[in-house]
Amino acid sequence: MAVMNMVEAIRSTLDAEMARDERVILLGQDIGHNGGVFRATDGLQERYGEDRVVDMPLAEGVIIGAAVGLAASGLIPVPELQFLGFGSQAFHQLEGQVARMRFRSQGRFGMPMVIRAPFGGNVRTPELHSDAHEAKYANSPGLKIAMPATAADAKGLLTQALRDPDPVLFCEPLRGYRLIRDDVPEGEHTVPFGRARGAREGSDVAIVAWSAAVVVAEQAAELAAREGISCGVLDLRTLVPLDVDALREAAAACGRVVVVHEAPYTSGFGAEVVATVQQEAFWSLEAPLARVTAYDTPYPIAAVEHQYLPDAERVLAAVRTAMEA
Amino acid sequence: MAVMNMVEAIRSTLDAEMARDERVILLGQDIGHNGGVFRATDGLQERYGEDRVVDMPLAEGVIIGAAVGLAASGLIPVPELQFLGFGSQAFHQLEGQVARMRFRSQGRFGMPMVIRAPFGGNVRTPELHSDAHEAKYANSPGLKIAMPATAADAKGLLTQALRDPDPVLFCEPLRGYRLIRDDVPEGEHTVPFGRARGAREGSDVAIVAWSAAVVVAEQAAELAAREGISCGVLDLRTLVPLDVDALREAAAACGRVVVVHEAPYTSGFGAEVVATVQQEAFWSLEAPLARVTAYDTPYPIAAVEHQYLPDAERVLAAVRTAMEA
Amino acid sequence: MSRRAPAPPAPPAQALAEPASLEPWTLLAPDGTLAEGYRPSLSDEELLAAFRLMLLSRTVDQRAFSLQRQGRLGTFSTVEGQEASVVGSAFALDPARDWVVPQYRELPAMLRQGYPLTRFFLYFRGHPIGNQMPEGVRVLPFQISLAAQIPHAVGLAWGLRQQGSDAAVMTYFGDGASSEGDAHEAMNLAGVRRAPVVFLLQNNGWAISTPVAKQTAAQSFALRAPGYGFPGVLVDGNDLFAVHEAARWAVERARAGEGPTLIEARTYRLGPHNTADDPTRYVDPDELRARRELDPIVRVRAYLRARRLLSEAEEEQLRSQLMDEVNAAVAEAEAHPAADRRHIFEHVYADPPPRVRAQRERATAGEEVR
Amino acid sequence: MSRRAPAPPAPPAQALAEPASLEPWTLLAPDGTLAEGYRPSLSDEELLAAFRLMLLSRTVDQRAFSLQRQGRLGTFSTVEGQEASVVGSAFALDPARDWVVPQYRELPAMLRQGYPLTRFFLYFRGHPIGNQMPEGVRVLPFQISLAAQIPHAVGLAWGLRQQGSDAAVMTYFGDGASSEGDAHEAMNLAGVRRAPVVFLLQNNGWAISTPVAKQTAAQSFALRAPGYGFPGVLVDGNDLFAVHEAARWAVERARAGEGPTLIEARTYRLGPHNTADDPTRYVDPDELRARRELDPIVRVRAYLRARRLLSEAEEEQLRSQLMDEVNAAVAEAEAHPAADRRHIFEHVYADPPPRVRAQRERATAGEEVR
Ligand SMILES: Cc1ncc(C[n+]2csc(CCOP(=O)(O)OP(=O)(O)O)c2C)c(N)n1
Ligand SMILES: Cc1ncc(C[n+]2csc(CCOP(=O)(O)OP(=O)(O)O)c2C)c(N)n1
Ligand SMILES: [Mg+2]
Ligand SMILES: [Mg+2]
Repeated sequence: MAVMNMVEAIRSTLDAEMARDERVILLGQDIGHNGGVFRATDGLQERYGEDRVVDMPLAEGVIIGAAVGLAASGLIPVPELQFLGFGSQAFHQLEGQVARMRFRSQGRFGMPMVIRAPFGGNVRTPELHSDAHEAKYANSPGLKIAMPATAADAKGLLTQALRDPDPVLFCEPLRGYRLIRDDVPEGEHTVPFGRARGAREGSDVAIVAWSAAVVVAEQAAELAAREGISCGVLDLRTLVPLDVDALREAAAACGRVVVVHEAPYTSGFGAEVVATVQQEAFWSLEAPLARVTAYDTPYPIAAVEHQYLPDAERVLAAVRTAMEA
Repeated sequence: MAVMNMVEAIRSTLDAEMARDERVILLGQDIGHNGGVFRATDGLQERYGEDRVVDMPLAEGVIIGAAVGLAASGLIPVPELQFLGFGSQAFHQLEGQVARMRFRSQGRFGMPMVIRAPFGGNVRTPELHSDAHEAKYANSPGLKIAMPATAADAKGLLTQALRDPDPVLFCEPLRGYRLIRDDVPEGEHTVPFGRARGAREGSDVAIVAWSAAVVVAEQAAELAAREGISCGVLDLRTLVPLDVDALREAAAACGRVVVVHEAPYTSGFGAEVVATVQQEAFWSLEAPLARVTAYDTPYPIAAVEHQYLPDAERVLAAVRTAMEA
Repeated sequence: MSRRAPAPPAPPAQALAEPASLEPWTLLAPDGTLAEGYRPSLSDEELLAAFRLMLLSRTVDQRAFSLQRQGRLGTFSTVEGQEASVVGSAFALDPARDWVVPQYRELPAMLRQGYPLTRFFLYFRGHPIGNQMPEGVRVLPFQISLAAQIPHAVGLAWGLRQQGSDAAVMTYFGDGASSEGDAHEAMNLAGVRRAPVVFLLQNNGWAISTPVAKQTAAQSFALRAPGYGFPGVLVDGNDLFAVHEAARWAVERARAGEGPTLIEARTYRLGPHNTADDPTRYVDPDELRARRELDPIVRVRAYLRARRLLSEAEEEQLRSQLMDEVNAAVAEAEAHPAADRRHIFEHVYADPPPRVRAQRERATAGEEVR
Repeated sequence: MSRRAPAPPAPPAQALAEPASLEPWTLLAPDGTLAEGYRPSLSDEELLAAFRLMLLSRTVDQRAFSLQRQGRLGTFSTVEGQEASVVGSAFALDPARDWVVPQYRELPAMLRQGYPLTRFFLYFRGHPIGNQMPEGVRVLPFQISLAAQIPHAVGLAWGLRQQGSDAAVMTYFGDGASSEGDAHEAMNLAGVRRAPVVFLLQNNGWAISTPVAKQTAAQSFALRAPGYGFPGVLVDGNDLFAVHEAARWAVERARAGEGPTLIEARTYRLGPHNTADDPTRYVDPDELRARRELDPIVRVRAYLRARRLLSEAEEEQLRSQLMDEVNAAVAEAEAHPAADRRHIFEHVYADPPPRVRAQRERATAGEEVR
């Protein structure tokens, strides 16, 4: 075990997997000589050369589109979107090509590939840099989506993703790059997809979250505990595949569920969680499932972003409401 | 009143609004001389000239992106995506630009604009032409989304959209272009956004749908009636704004709700409907809310698409399950 | 707002740089005669094989069209008129190492790479197996999303080269597709990485009903290439020899590590956009008639006759052979077990996640999926 | 596989067409002397105004940089080194009818159009009003999504013309942004529609840490223009006069209905990409030193001094004026009421749908949003 922050966990995992499998090749904007704008790939070009850590022209469409061809050629590309928000420039390649190539070719061309993409708010980035777009990709069959909330999971899920025969959108919480620090297992460490992590035990309300929102959920659980409300926190870790069993069990155990995420409310992935839980655990529910999310407005400018994103207070309010129901 | 099919209703509405307001200008692939690949704009270029019905180069990004500038110049652009599936090529312009320009400019540049986009299955189109992407746009604040299921609503909602100061994604069901025929009010006819249509009264199960899935819902209701189950059908008409009141009332009236849509299951807009209904009508529910949708797989090739999309039998099965709960 | 230079100078505009030639390169005249001093690189055997493939393509078009009209085949797009462009370029490839990355109108190039004709009919009957290239066939699937394949071709070329291969990748796209951002991003990247890729832009005059004059104001698509740092070539796309020589040159450049080439093959779509299209709405009949005169098959035939490489009787025999071949493929496709519900769920993921597995189980058990 | 022509012919490649000049057009030498026979179109008053704006821009850069370091301003990007390129081009516009469609590094062009400097500071303090152009200011908002503004500029130009205006639209973007599909799609459309737009590509050598050599293999971005059917111009972007004359020519073409122009202004980013960037990781210090020698402000100053249009003392006075102006704007911005929760909900829709309204009510009442 070694205490690492998330960006260190990611960097060291990329390093280890590149050493292990020469087919792994990184591509993205500013990832080479500059080591990435967040230093997630720092030192890797020096170690593995310009052919394996490739600075790309400023065009997300072809960063993803070329990755399709690289995968077809037998490599395992790891394209980086400098920010998930700019994945929209490559949306046609992601949902229409990457996600469907195995299906389209009836198995001839699998797309082993990890698309790394920082996202998330409260770090005062300019417009469009913070957007949480996971729900759009979750409605795009053929992709898997990993959203680690701890440094250990960042390592475990990234390792898993790099060895997965299918494309994985790997979303990294900007706010957590340096702030999230925890014990990361040394050596080989994988976390299987589709297994949520019980981040906290609790019996009254289950708070479901992913990525940096898990931290908010934990803070809220802490506040709730002071009021005598026992909140569990379930970290989904991957949205696709979704750990339906864990959701069912959490709902069954508590009867009350609050989902927290950074994306806008309407048609966010919270809706999927709620819909799934009520399907699976209808008879156990004692209160309406609540969603604490960003609002149905575009991600705002820095001065007010902390009021836009869900915080522990808002989650706590939803927890209280659930308890009163 | 005149009986029209949906494409006729759309064409005549465009015609009427172009005559009424010179600022309305159409742009898209093959919409001019050819009158659109589905003839939705047939004859309009002859009537309004090449400056108001504009054949565009084959590039969805700039069809939408230019519309932003046209709107800023004072016009009311009506860009057509030849198929909603190719909106992915313009996703960055749609979610990042069209949807946010009013907000970004703090009201200086509103984006009056209607993005017309045929979509939907069971018409044996090639890959990517049938995809139902509405959920992705519903998670993109700043857009409105209209999805008519009748010719009359096509007219009413399109007229409304063309007069709306904000951008509207107007999705037209391919399958309905010729098959959906009904009485269309003559003269001025608008349908306000955010008001669902009670397509059928019923007391046991409320089936919620939009666009061509409404037809499937109605068929299922008919089959259910033969079994003595009384199904209401609620046609949402617009997803954003969402008629939360109508959903609450339908759920309260029946206690059982089934949502039907053509998009994949996970993170489809059905999840939003379920999540909203359980929030609003939790105490009225007598059974888990069910979603009958396409599967979590890419839209398949023609030979099996009818087995991929929800049909009346599958909806009926969900209705029965709801009744048994 | 006072003193003004009487004639402010005009900057030296790059557009003023007139390209070497904006006339398409031609080696085989419409009457079947060769350009002065030109000796084809294609051997007589190869030439006959190319002609055979052109005829096969035309035969497939005709047969498939009538099958479509009988409801035995779905909507598809014919190659008619573009056979020289597709076949001439494909013959520059070595199917044992080079790749084809198609759009959807390049069947003969796919066939030459080893794609079985039966799968073509299966695909357009709506069977997913039709888009599965057998192992060893170096072709990516049909691409319906216009221009989306061009970045794939660049990545493929780059990846192959990086793994030590000297393969070239030829990607096809239309005048319409060239307007997509993907085309630009891909060509620019190819220039930067000197990827061994040939961009074979078939300018057939139309994108459905949109004439090329509404697609771009450029005098030739080949002029795009200097903006990416590699050569562009404009060829007569109805001239098998010119297309072939240009493609050959480009493939050799690619193999030699000299990077990409853009070829505009200027040809003409003689048929409708696809079987659902009615070109009489927008194609001038006089223009069409004039273009029919330039049928690329007629041109090669004239050359073959002049060189006595293929008599009328031999061609007649060849045609009937080809018709048999096509009929056999149709019969095989029609005898193929129909696609069923399982095809919805197979090959979505290497190992389907539980939710997809549950959906499959319920669907195939005839039960409801929740 | 037998007879081969000994030397198969090479096709006439369009790249072989050497452009008129790949040297940037220069009118003002680094030592402040004018090119032989050149008489500036800018009057002396205009020239002084342009120089003032260049200095203002530099002053803002310095002040804002230090405010950022003190935590009084968010991350922003300086213009330093590119003042000739931005100001020279902006001075070709008539703010009463022409438009600027910016990326994010063209503050002086926005100021000249009437954007209040206070709003700049508000924007980078994170206040949304900073991106609101006052009525009558013909500027679109700052664009963070690279190249996304280029299609907007084309649509705007087209729309204005269609409504009878003779306005020109100048859109700015970087060497990095030029690689995006949006840049291509927009330029191609502009060619087809002969839209009155000027594409002002500022090649400042870098896209964050990515040097232009990794951005494209093209010898000049100006070579892209012939591929869209309009002229491209390569100018020395550190030369106020050359940029201005090229932009003027392009604006006049636009007004006259002759269509778009692409101008590559070859300049250099002297500062970091933005205040969060550490260019010492990737910029060669020798190169930077050499580039500093070509500071566009120094060059204009030399000319002004030689022509005795502005003495050292006058400039000193001007500088202190500008500093006052900047300080006043900073003070005004800092005195501005802070943004609050309501700014999350305002201007999303003209008339917010019930759900957004409910969210706003609950949020502003301090209640939970469900
Ligand atoms: C991204 C995208 N947009 C629109 C379409 C619809 N569409 C299919 S074919 C076609 C025209 C294609 O023209 P071109 O690229 O010249 O190819 P051609 O059919 O002439 O071979 C269009 C617009 C599509 N398939 N993909
Ligand atoms: C679509 C998009 N992708 C990535 C980014 C992140 N990013 C911000 S600035 C920048 C470099 C821009 O370079 P260039 O266009 O040359 O402009 P410059 O900063 O040099 O003025 C990048 C990659 C972005 N803002 N938008
Ligand atoms: Mg074409
Ligand atoms: Mg730059």
